[in-house]
Amino acid sequence: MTAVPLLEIRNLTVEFATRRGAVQAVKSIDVSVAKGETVAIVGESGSGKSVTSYAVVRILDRAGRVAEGTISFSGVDLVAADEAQMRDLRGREISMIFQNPRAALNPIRKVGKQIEDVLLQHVQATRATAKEKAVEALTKVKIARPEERYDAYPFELSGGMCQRVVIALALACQPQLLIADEPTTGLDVTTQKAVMDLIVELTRERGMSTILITHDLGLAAAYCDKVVVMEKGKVVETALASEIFRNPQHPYTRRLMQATPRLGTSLADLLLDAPQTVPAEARTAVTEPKPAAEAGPLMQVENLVKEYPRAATGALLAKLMGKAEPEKPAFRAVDGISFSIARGETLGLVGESGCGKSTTSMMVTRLIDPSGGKIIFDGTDIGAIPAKQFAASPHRRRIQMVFQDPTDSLNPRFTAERAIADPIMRMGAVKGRDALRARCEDLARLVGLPVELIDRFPHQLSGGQKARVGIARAIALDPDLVILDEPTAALDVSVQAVVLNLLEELKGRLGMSYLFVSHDLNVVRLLCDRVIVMKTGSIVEEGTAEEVLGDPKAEYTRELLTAIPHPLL
Amino acid sequence: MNDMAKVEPAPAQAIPAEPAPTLRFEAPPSTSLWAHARHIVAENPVTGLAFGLFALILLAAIFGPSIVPYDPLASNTNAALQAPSRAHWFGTDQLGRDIFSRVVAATRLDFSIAIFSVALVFLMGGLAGVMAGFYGGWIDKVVGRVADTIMAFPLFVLAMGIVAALGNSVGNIVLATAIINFPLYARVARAEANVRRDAGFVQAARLSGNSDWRLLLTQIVPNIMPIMAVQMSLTMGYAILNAAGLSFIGLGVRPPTPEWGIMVAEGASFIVSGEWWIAFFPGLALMIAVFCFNLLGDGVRDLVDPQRRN
Amino acid sequence: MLRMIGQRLMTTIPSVIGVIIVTFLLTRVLPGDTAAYFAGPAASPQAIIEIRSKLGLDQPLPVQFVSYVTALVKGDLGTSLTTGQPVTADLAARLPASAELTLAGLLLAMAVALPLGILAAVKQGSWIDHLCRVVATAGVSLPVFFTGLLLVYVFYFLLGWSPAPLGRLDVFASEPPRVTGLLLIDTLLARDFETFRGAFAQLILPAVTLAIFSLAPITRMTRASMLAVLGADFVRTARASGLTNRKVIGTYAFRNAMLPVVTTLGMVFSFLLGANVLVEKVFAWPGVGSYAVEALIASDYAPIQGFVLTMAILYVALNLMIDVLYGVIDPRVRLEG
Amino acid sequence: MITRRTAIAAGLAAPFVARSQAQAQAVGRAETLLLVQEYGPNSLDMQGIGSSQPVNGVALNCYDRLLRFKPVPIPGGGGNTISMGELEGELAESWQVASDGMSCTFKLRDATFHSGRKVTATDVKWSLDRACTIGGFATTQMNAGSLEKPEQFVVVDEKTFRVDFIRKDKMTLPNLAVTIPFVFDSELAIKNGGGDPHAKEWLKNNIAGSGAYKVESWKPGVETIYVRNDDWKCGKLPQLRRIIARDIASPSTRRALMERGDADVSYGLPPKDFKDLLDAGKVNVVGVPIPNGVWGCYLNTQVGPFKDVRLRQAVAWVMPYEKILQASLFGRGVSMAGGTDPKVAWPQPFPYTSDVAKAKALVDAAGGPFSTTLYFDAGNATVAEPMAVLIKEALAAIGITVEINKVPGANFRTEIAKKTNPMVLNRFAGWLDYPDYYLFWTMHGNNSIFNIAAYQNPALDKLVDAARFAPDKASYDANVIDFVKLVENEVPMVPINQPTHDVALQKAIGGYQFQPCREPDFRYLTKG
Repeated sequence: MTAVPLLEIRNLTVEFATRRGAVQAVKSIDVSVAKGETVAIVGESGSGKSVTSYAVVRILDRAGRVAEGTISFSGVDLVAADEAQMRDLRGREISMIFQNPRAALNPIRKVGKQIEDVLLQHVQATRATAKEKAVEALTKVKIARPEERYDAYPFELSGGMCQRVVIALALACQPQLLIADEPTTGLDVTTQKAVMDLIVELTRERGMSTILITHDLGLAAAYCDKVVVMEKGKVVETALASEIFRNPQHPYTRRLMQATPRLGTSLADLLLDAPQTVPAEARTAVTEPKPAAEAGPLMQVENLVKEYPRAATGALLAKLMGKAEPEKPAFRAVDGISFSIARGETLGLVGESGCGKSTTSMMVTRLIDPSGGKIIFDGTDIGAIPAKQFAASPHRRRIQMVFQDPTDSLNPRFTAERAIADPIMRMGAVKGRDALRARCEDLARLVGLPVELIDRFPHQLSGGQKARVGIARAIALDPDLVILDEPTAALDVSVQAVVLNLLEELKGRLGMSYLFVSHDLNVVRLLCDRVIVMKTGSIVEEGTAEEVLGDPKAEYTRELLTAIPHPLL
Repeated sequence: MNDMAKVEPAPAQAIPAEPAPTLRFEAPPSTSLWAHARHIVAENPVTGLAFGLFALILLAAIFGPSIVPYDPLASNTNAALQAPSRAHWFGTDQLGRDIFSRVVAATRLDFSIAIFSVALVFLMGGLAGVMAGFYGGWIDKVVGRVADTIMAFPLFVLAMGIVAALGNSVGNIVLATAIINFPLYARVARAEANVRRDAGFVQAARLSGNSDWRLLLTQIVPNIMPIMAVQMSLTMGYAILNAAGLSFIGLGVRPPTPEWGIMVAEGASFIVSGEWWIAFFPGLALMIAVFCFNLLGDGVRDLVDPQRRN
Repeated sequence: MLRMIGQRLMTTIPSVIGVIIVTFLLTRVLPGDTAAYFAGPAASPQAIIEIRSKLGLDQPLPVQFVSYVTALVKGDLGTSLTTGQPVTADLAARLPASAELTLAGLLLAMAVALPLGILAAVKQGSWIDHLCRVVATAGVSLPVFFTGLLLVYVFYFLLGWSPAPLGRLDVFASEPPRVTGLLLIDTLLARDFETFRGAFAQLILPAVTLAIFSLAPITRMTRASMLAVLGADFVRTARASGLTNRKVIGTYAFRNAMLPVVTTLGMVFSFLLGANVLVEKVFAWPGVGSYAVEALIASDYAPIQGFVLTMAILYVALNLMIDVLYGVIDPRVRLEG
Repeated sequence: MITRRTAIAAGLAAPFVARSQAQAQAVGRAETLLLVQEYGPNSLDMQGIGSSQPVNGVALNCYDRLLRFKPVPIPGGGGNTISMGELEGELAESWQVASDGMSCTFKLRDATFHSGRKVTATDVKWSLDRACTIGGFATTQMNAGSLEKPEQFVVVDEKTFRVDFIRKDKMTLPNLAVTIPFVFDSELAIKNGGGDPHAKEWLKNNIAGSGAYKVESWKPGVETIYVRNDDWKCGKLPQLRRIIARDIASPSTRRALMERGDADVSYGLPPKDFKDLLDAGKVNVVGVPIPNGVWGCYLNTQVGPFKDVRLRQAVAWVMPYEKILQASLFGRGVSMAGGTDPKVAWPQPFPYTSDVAKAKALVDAAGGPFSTTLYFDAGNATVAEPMAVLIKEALAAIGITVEINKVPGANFRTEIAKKTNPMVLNRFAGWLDYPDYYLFWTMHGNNSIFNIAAYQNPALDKLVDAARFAPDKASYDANVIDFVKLVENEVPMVPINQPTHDVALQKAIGGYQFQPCREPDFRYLTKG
């Protein structure tokens, strides 16, 4: 379909001025979007996909500028347009929605007012009709009770609701082109489905063109006509969505496809034609699981509870006057769950945000104290030891954890080596600087981190490298149980594939057991032997990975599975 | 007048300060401190100026008393109240003492007032704040109440009360400055420690078997240093202003020791009578020092903050 | 909102009590023997003892404290020996003078510092940014009494532009009927524009001195919080939806940036009130600051305690007002409170 | 409905009304005097306990006394001063000392109080009884002139009043002319006294007198406004109708006001400013060497190094008299160095000059170098501080290292009351200008608070007491010469200089009258 292109990007190059001279984020790319067409720009972080969209709307920050190339939007060259002309286009002809919806709205201004601002700016309404038009925009995005929501503030709305308001804001002036920059990242998978359905429905209904920027191939496949794949600032492939998934041409696209966890692939498949990053010899040596002090599961959790007292509603004054409101029942984040982890097993803990899976993992690693129930680890109830004293107990070294956000989990003022060495210095038997250095280098090699990188600060390492440092630190003392709290959620798909394989390797080599906490069912399917599905603090289903994810018994699990977008295969 | 609580509490709801889509690039290995410092100076001329002035003040403080042309204490009544001339670059004061020598000689005293005040208030306020932010509970309440009580005092009158009560020695001026700055440091340290208490790397450190006390010293305090550095540089400026204020109402340093504050206070009564230089030059030195300390804050923060070093 | 105010009051009561105790001890620690000072130069030891008992200073400290607190509850702050008047009367007469001066100074500082801060933030890194920082820092680098005297020397003594620094009103001007105690307002209420102009002229120089000194913290704070807000996502959304620069910076960015600035203003005002002692001394301004200093030098307990207590209560009221203002600006605080 | 136009019109009208009222005042500007001072009175009753120095001015101008000092032209011109011996009647029309010299009878003039009531002898008795019994400074001052007991005061009849003497004391009559023994409107005071026989509280805030001025408004710490009492009978009716005395703390501001001509009279400027004003010649500066006033360096004779007289003499020999007069008083004083033979006068130069060699010799003889501290009152730091620095430097030359301690006002009295400080710089000036009066206060064995050197010498006490109550001039002169010779040798206090009491007046202001209490006397001032 050779429709007249609404947006024609020709030979676009965008440069950023940094300390070491200009760095090209986007290198002479060509993208075209026809009227009514939905195009996905797919790529990993640093591929330049967001920069392209910012260049189109010309909201690059001060350091960035369009070095060469043209962006023509229905005949008008946006690169040459002056600021006043651009300002008329933004919001009226081209509008954008961003990631992290709650932050994208002004926290101290009513959402209705924010929509009115755009309407009034682009003379789509007068002072009198502004409110009515805003409410109308809210109804269009299927927000319940729009009049009420008009006066609401962003912090009073849920993530999904905020994203609907952002969409309403973007479509208020009926623009011709909508650019959506990772609109659903960070939302629950069910909310993600609802938001994407809404976007596609509204844009199709009005014959608008849409650019969806995402790192999730599944999303691109399910919702877009054409897919543009970018790698390190270059467009490596452009093809119809149906085409690209059946036979991707460019090797990078193929690798990307391959690395995306989905039904019917195994963990190893993810790395099929990826360069070998895990050293060959590390793959072969497989040792048996650790000799057990006693028979029976490594860890037995019985009736675990965690309560948070409701914020003291009645003010101190009210209490004094004796008319404080009745004390609401404490909020139960974890509502009496029991499960066990066998030696050498990977147990998956799955559920949407707020279901209590992270709280459970914090209790199991003894970072916070349970309100009730037992945590029996290799025979002793470690739940009884208060978290404050647990640092000194011998069991400390046997339970470790890999954190979700690698950047946040590394002390910015410690080099990678110092971070890895910290547990060894505290509890390890290694004495002397050189021995410590050697041990750290072994661990680095073990997790596939180039040895010369361990002298760097965290902010000088990539996401994948930081994740490896976190893992090296966790296994430094040869623990029995490692809790993985969404270890790859913050990583790019290709890096995620490598890290997941690394974790599988290490479990085999060091005979550890894993508790794998995640909201991504595809990843859980690849890694876990058994799976537990949690919802609002209790377990809704438990069983082997195949049973639970193959044909789930609980309605909630089924709902989770259907919400996952997967390519048209 | 003392450091009006040169307040810079981190914005309460910590809106992410990360500017819009700057790109994170994989950087080459870290450059040396010296190269990094040179880079900051190039990037921000004002900070360069601040570092230059600081070096000048430091030199004057160390070598001052030995290189001055006249004895700062020697009076010479028949050369009293002479305007700046080649013999006396900054002119002479009421007793004929050479003002240039006194200004240079005073640098050491004023510099130490600034340094000791800041050190004392960092130890008192900073650590108390960090403990309050980290442990919370009753420590937080106690530190909070003490800070509020001091804040409720009219700060300058409190400083006067302390100096009047304990006598106007340099030590008491330093103590008074430290006490009136306590709430500011406690508040800033508490906020920063509170934000970092549950950070990933702190949890990880707990997992590695670090006791709370060690966590504080190795993980939390080093990470709040950049912010404290800015605050400390501001306080250095205000410590000297505080000494000057106290001198103006007669509670300053004991005569005849040369100190900028007291020299400006004495010179102030000569402005109207035309001998402007008596107060002008110590005032200028005071201004340059306070000016330098204030601007130094940003420079020090860039230097200390590893993020900036790529 | 009421609950928040209630909570706020509950937390400040201990600090006000703390202030009372500390002031009492601080005054008792002052080395000067008040009785000796007020017995006059040629007083015989017997006369000094007589005055000491008259002032009740010979009783043990706890007894003195109890009598002080009971008097306090009755609202009697004692009489000042320096001015011979009851402290309450002195403070009532002098507080408006200091308040008027400090308010004028603060408003002037805000009028200059806020735009300066915004400009520095919007044009970050440019020469304007450096200029704003240098100008603000220069203002605060000079001791305030020095700036005051310099201004008097230049604008009154040399140029004669500003009126004689004689205090709040020209000697021959008639004082308007006292309503709020703030001359500018009282003269307007009394529609006496000529005295208003006179009072305004007297106020300019001291207010400018104070303003110069409070420029730096406000500018720095405004710049820092504006920078943080300008980097926030919602500013990017506002720009992406085509709103004008004025709207983006004015309604969206600035209003959000005002929150930390408001706290700074609160602290700066409460600080200035106590600290404009030196300005009051130079401009013969009959404020509370100079009153307290005179009392402190003469070791006259009653005015010091009265002054500090008033400042503490004012500080509490001020913080309360800031919290209310916070609630007005930021709905999150209002609803959580 | 007030439209904008009417509002503006009203606005315009208002100032006219205000201006005319101001005009009334403007006319008064020619007869109004603006005086700027460092700080104003803290009470209106000089006899009250804790009254500060400026309250003397209120007593001087708003109350009358039986006698007052006769104006005597200042040698250098520029106004009048007083001399101890010459008195004139104020409330007293005439007075007669009894033949046995043990009493004095006063005939009262028919003068009226501000309340319109006639002044009677009972009012005089009530007032003098009050002065003797109220305690504090008033009683001490009355005792200094042998006015000690109410029984001494006798009401002969409505218009005659007699004072019986306890002893023949040449200071008794002059003591009736100082500010303390002023006459109250006793009926008014008792009526409002509210039970207090001395009506202290009421009289602290109200005037009940017959003086040349009344207090129109008094705002402590801000300003005091006096207005003339038109039916004042005790002297020529003052020319000035209204006096505004405004408190301006900062000396620089006061000087600027004088130079710009916005203030008519200013007291208490630093000597440097007075010298500059004098040299510039734009305003008149009238200086009167303060009678009986001496800046002295008191050397503790009981405690510390200066017990040894040789060391005290060494300090006298090395004192930088000239430098101090130049750099701290800027010439506004008389040097107390290089005196020849003792005379019947006080203050008088001692026979010491700046002679480092002699001082060094004395120090070596007395045991060589040592270190000590020098105290002075922060209140008069403008003069005392430079003086202290110069002394420290001079003493260093002969091996005595001195640490300077600047003591805030309230603490200074406590410090000197302890009598333990080795060296103290202080200025003392008695109201009654007699040598024996000065020594009575500063060196007599009764160890008053002003005897800072804590000097105990029975021989000196005998001479001073003898001089005080000497029957005739010859024995008085002999006693004075003897005790001056003794003190010049013993040097418990090294006199440095006699400071002048300066006042700056615009050219248009005349009739300056110096009073021993050193407060402005409005009654003689003229303007225009």
